[in-house]
Amino acid sequence: MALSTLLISLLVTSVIIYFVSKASWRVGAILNFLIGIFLISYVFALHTGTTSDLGTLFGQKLQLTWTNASFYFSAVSLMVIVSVMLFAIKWLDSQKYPAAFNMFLLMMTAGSLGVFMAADLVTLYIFWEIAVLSSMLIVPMGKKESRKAAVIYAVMSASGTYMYLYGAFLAFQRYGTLNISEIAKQMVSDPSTGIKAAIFLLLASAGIAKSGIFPLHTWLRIAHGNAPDAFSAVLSGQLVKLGSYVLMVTVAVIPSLRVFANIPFYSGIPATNYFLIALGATSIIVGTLMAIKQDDMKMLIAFSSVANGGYILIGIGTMDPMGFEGGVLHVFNHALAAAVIFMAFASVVYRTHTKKISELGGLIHKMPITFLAYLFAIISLAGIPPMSGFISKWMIYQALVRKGMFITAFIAFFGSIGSFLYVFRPLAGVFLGQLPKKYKDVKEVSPVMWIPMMILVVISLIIGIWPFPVLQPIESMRADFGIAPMVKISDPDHWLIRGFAGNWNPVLVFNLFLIGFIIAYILYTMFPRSKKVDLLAPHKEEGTPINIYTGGEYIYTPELYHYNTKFYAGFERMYEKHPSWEKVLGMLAKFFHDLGEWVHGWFFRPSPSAYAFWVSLTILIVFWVRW
Amino acid sequence: MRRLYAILVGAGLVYMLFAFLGTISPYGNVNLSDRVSAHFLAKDVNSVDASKWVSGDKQIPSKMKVFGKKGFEDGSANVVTSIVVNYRSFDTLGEVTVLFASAVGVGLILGGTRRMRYGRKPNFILRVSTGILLPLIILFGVYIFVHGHLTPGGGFPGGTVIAAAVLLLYLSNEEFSLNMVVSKSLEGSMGSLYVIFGLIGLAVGGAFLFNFLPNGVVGSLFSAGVVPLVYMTIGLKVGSELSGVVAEIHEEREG
Amino acid sequence: MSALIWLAGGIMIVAAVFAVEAKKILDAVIAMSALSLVSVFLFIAMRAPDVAITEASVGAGLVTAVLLVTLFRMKGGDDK
Amino acid sequence: MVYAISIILIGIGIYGLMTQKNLFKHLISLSIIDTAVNIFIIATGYVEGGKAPIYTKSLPNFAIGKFVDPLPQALVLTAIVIGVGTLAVGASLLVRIREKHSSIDVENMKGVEE
Amino acid sequence: MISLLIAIPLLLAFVSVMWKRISKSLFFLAAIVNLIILLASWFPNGVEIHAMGNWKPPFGINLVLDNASFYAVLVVNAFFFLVSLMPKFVESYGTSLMLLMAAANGFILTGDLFNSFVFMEIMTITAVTIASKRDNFYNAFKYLILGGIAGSIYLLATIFAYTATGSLNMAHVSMAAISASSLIAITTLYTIGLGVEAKLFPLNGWVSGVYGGNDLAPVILGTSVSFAALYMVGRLFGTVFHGNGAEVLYTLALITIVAGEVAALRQQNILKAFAYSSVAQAGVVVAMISKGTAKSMGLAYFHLTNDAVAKFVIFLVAGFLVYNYKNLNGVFKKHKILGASFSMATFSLIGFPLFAGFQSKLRMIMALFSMKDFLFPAVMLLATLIEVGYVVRWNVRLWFEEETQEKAETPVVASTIALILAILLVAVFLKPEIFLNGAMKMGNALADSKDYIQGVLSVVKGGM
Repeated sequence: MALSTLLISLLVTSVIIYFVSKASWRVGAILNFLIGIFLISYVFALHTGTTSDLGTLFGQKLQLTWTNASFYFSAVSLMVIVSVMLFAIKWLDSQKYPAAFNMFLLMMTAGSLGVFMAADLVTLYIFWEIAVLSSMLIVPMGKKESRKAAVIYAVMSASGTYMYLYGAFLAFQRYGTLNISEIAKQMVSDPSTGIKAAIFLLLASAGIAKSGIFPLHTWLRIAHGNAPDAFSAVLSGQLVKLGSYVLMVTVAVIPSLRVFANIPFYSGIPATNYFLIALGATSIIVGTLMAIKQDDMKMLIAFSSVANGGYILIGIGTMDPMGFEGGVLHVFNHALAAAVIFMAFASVVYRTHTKKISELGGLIHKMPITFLAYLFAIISLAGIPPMSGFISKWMIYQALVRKGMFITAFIAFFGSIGSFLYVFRPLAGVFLGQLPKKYKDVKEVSPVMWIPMMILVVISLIIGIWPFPVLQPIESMRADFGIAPMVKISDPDHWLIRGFAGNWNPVLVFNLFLIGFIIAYILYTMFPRSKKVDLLAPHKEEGTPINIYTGGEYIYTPELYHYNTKFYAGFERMYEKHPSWEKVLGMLAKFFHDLGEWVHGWFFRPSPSAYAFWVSLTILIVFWVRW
Repeated sequence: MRRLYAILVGAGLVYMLFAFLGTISPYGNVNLSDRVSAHFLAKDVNSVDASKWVSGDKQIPSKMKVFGKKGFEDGSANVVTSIVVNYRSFDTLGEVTVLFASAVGVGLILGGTRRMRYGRKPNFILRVSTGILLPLIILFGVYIFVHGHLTPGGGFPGGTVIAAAVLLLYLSNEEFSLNMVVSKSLEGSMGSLYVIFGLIGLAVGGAFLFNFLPNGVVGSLFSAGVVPLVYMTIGLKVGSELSGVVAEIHEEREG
Repeated sequence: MSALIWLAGGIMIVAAVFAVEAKKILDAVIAMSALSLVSVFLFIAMRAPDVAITEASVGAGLVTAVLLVTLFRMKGGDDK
Repeated sequence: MVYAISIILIGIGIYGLMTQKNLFKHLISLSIIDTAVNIFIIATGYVEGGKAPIYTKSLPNFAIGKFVDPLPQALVLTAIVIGVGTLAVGASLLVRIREKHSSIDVENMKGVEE
Repeated sequence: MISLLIAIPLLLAFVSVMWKRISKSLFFLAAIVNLIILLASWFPNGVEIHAMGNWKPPFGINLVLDNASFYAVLVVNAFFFLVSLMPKFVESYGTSLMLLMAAANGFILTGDLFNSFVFMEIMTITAVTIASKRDNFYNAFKYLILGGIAGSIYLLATIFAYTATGSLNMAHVSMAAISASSLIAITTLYTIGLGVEAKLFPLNGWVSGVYGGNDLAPVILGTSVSFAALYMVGRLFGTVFHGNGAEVLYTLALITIVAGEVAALRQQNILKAFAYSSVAQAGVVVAMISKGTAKSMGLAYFHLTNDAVAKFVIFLVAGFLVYNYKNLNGVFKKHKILGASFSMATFSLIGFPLFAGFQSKLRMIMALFSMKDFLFPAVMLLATLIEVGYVVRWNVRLWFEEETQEKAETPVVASTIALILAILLVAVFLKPEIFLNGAMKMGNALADSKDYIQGVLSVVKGGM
């Protein structure tokens, strides 16, 4: 099956899925899952270099082509999507619009695959918009705030997209082609730095908007936070990676080191790349600090996505072999971790109907498997060995230190430490601590929902021990892009990842961890177990475990005494009065609204007199200009 | 302040139009031979070679007698009428349509609910003099449009005069109410008739609104082919139409 | 002739200003009708008898009638 | 000079449209502009010493310069009627506006949606 | 044959005053006859003229049917046909609609400047009549006044053209040597005179009131009439004046785009919101026309066609909703088909892939870049960004908010038409040739004034 046939039939199938789901949404969801499985096998069977025509636009061929990068990104995406599809088979019964969800999820899959396959800028744009459109229509299926979220998501995504489009056609105008590799070739020989930089930044802005890099990151909080719970997993785990892909295309497929060789900025990195790195670093700071503050667990992880998008951007932006591989590997790690975390949250919300950390607690006893999935996912997300998340971060640090970018490296370290803080907050607030009484009948979710989580966790763990299956395609990708193709980083023969300041042997590390774990477990079994005490005596009807704090006094605001309220109060106080970028963007939106009000009030609402005035004035101005 | 702005802008507009005036020939100093109307006056459009004419070769005929002669492409002595109803008859069809559209519009805008007379006691003199004048006025109106191709006037003024008669009836007679069915069907049939004249022209002469009747001697009553007929239909149509409009606005609705 | 035209023009301009600025709508309508009537003279002066007749009957007569009838329908309208 | 008169009349009409608050006045101003434009059009067809374009017994011959331009006159005939049509529709709208908004003064009209 | 396009609706309109009851059927008859006539004379690929009363141009009035006017007439009549399928919608406005149809056809087909003025006035008056439906009198009155001013200015422009060339025929005016200052006078006045109908800012004050005031006006005025008006912009500034005065149009159009979209953003009334969007799209089209090449004009009308189809659906659905529901929240849950077509149409408006708007928007941007115009695409994309904001907001509100009201009866015919048009939009995405071929032919015909002049003036006698 040709690539174009595949995508088009996927789009058509999505509409069929809608009608099937109208009859029975479960059948639709199962069909979706089967199609997903098929896609994964399809993707693994494809050979690189397969191309296929989509049609022509204005004499320009629209083409799809299958490269190592397409394979890598498609495989990661499908892993996330298929697990969510499996998850949805059960989870959808809590949703209002299951049929539309199924349809748009499949449509979005088609769009994403198309983006990764696109050989030229317009094809990329077409599938990009399909993915955005369909995901944008899933977002408002959530609770009330999600409607606004959809609008903000659409506008922010569109602002990046349209800048990209402008850049694409700027490139077309200058180089006469839309083909990405052609453009890359011509850009190297183009003498005009200004236009090249403009094209570069305009193209990158789509990725910036999509992957939630600093100036356009605010939609993540509201969209991820309010989208239907399982879909947040796709949003954060997969859709955001479309942005990373576009960033990778602009930075690596267009050989930015060679294109901008005449504007080096710092240790061989051109100013344009450095600008992106600076944005990435800002995102790490903003994402980390904001994530620490959140009480809503989904918004918390949304901000963590901002920070991790920053890591990816920094890694790719350095164009160092180590950094590039680290960044691309981080795509994989973050996709899996974020997907598992959001699915775990979706399971929690599925059972408890709340996503406020301060209203939850102690679910470890009720939902142990979900807890386990969450635990491993955050270990990966925070970058602790032996999970795979560590490896990518380690590679990025290696690159940063080698390039001598100490400020960026420091920010990256800071983000890493910050991530310990914020991932611990839901852990403590949701799974540990006291179980509120109203959740005493909560059960573990059904296997259909926890199996996908566990699969992803296991994959992540395996890759943490033996990362070479993922590193190999990345290495061939790197060779495609010509980033120091001589340098070999992964060395499966010696079980080593070779960094410049030392090597990493994941198997060894895993064994050490395993030994440590076994010792800890032995110690744990040797000492007597703690005893559980019911602390709910006087306030049974509220069901809130608060009496431990009170000395016989009645408490009027029990939620303030929940230990999870203001979890990091001291730390948060340090940056309480931080400037809010969201407010700035809000002001911008308000400015347009006010402008509209003004235009309406001055030109459209008034009496015929005013019309006559404007008509006369216009004639006069035209006359004055032309006479 | 508003007035000041208005005066400024108005003055600017006047200045602009004065500036534009410089681009056209001064008042009274027009050379008709540059314009198409020279051939309307000479009634020799059919004999002009248009492709040469547009490129500057003006084929103005020499002085010749028109009045009382036969055999011109258009037979009306009044050249304005010949333009209105023959050379640019399509404009006139449009014009009739404008009036028709506005009559329909007035009907739709004002129509709908039950009607009631607008009462104002007419005085005696008005009523008596109306009785005497009415036939004369209507006759005058008919005269105007029947002689449209000979003398100044035509369908529109004629129709208006008839409408004035109806207005007079309204003012003089409290009980009077225009029979809407009659006026509407007159209006509709006359309008259709105009289009049908055009269609007959299309069938006979191969062109819409073609003058399919023979032209007589310039200056006689039955001379200008379809022109008098068309003017008659226009006159009746405009008369009934405007009467309808007057009646429509005049009659008051309740509730 | 020229002086007459100027006179007519002057009258028209005065009538127009009056029509625009009059306090009572009725006055405005009458001024407007006067303007139309004087313009009939201009048309005649410019050798356009057809237009003159039409303007006299339609512009001065019918328009005024329609406006007046409208005005009465609105019971005197809103005085400015 | 006829041009001047008509242009000034156009200016007055526009001025009236801009300053007046009564919708009736707007209609009147529009009518003034119409008349002024008509005068302007006729003036473009005037030939010094020309006669009305009607062949009569006393004026039986065709010659350039003897008649004024008949075409603008024909156009004006149409334009006048079009003006009336507009005015009639405007007048009937005014009647209904007065009924609906209880006034035809822009500042006193009630229930005009934003 | 061509003259029948005008004569038949006119004749039936006259007849329909006598038989009010069958006016809707007559309207349907007129629409279908016109469509048949048009299908019979499919794309003439040359200049075909019909001299009225057999008076050859430039002396008499002539109708011109070339690829440009054919495509415009086809689109206009197709929309009238669609409206005529919905008798509930037409109510007692059958006669007016027939007149409007005749006027729009005449306006497009005529080759005479004054004649186009006459038809424009008919259009204005009937449009005002239609606009006054549902007691929308004040806004209709505003439109009337503005239309009156525009008409006077258009007439003045025509007279200036007449004095400069001695003829009113467009072909003759096009080939005549007009002095530069005279040309400035004429085109300035035409810019304003047409600007009102073409919805150029700030001459478009009437739009929101008229489109937002009832259900019939936006559907017909926002599609057919605006197509006719924008056709005339192309004809006059492209063919007749060879792009003179295009810079002014371009500037005004760019301001129009931004102003329209910005004003749409804050609207709470759905009809008005999309009325403003219609203003902005008119700006896009005019700006595109003002670029003056065959390609840009063709793309302009391609975009206009897509926009008109989308707007037809949007206004049809929105009009139904506004006058059947007090609160629009979540109404599409009850009207899935209407909702789906509405969403598809709005997404086409933005230019999302899978819908027709994508094809036109992308092609326009591409063409503009190849003309080295970097400002207009930026403005267009900014406008689209704003458009995304309100389009998504409306869609989300109409689909996902909690519903409050009882279900109103679904209009079967309207839903069918809306759905068919929405599917047409998808079809155009897949196969843009459906509209693009005609539009490009139109653009070529408009840009090729030599052919036009030759076609009109070389005719000795007007044929059928």
